[in-house]
Amino acid sequence: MPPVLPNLRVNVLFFGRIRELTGMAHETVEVHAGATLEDLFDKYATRFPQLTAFRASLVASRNQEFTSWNTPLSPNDDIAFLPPVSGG
Amino acid sequence: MPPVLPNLRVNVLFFGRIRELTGMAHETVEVHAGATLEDLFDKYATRFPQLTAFRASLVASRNQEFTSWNTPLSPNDDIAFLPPVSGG
Amino acid sequence: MKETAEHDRFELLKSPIDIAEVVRQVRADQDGAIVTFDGFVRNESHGRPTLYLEYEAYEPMALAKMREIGAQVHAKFAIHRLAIVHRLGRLEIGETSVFIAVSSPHRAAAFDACRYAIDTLKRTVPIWKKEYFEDGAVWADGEVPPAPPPAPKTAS
Amino acid sequence: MKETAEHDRFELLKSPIDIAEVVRQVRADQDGAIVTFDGFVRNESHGRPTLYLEYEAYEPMALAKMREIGAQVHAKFAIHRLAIVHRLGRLEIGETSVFIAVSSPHRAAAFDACRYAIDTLKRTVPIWKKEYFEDGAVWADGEVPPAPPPAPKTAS
Repeated sequence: MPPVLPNLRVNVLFFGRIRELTGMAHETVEVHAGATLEDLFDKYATRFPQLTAFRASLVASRNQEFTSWNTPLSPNDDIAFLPPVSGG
Repeated sequence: MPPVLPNLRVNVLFFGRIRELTGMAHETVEVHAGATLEDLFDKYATRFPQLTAFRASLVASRNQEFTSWNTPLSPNDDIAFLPPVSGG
Repeated sequence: MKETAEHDRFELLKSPIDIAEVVRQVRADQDGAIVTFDGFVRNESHGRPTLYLEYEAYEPMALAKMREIGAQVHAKFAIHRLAIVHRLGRLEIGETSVFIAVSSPHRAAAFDACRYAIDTLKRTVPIWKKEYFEDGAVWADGEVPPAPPPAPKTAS
Repeated sequence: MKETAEHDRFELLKSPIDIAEVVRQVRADQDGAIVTFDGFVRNESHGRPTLYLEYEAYEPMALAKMREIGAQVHAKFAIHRLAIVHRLGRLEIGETSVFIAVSSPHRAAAFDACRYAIDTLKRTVPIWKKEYFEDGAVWADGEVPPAPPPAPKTAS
């Protein structure tokens, strides 16, 4: 049995077609300590199976910086799964 | 003795430092038939010896088009000896 | 340059962009050149008539990325001041969605910097455009921002 | 394109250039991008404080050369409309001497065309600038326009 680690809370933000798909602009969720952005995404992909098709085109951000998917989450992180950008 | 050819009149325009040097914005002059722009310039260089120093930096125009110095003059041509341009 | 940072401008606006005012802000007597880029809403997209657009942004991150572009532009090009303003919300045909102005003593740097700023904005700033047509709406095809490589496993 | 030639603008002006009005003239709903170049009077030249400038032109030839630049720009770049306006006479510090605006469906062509237009204007349009300082005035160093080679001897 793995050691029981304290859970932590992160803020998740959704934009563009991902916001429309989940029906949420943001929410605060609990994840187990040591979880990565990829783990967090997988939780959402379970709740919203259509998300899986977008995974390859998404970029992850942590605290307003692009980051890699294997980054571990820290308490109160702002996390977003960003679709291709189309400003300008 | 060369054959006597009819003279012709051309309009000569002066700009920038060349206008200041000659003290004229334009004048109409008579040249002998067959004369080139170079011949016309040489007449001015005789009248205004300081012009000679500028010759290498000047570009000639005939009827609002850049032209070569050995172009023969035609009646009523608009001729100018243009200093380096500095618009913009 | 302290003066530079003070006069640069990075802004997300929900109301129309006052282009003349943005230009005035980058204009200074020691310069000689201003290059501007004005991106505005076309009346068609891939041959279909557009009705209007909606832009949304991850606002704090978009502003941070716009400021990053500013820092890169000052590091790369000999410019004086830079302004990048992006509009959000609903935009009608012909309305400006993005306006960039760059002042510089010499024109080459201003052209290079303005172009770098809009090219980089389109690839890296988290803003999204939805196009509304007679028969529906679509999120515009976008560009995938360059993502950092996977973080090395931390030795723990 | 007939429409293009009608809306292009080439002008020499003895009064201040109304920049907003020039931009409005090139702006059209089928475009998406406008790039502008604003050249204005710097407060110094080679380190000496400038008081003011005077511009003069060989007016009919300058206009002809500006129109030639317009034709070249349309031939080389996929742009929509182009405006080139140059001021003449006495200009104070900060006043615009030349303003160029280019509209295009896509930004790369607008940037390339605007830059080509100002670079070519500075090399080929017969306009001259005199700089006034505290202690005198000088004609600005200029560029020698590319001249045609000597005409071949006519067989007569």
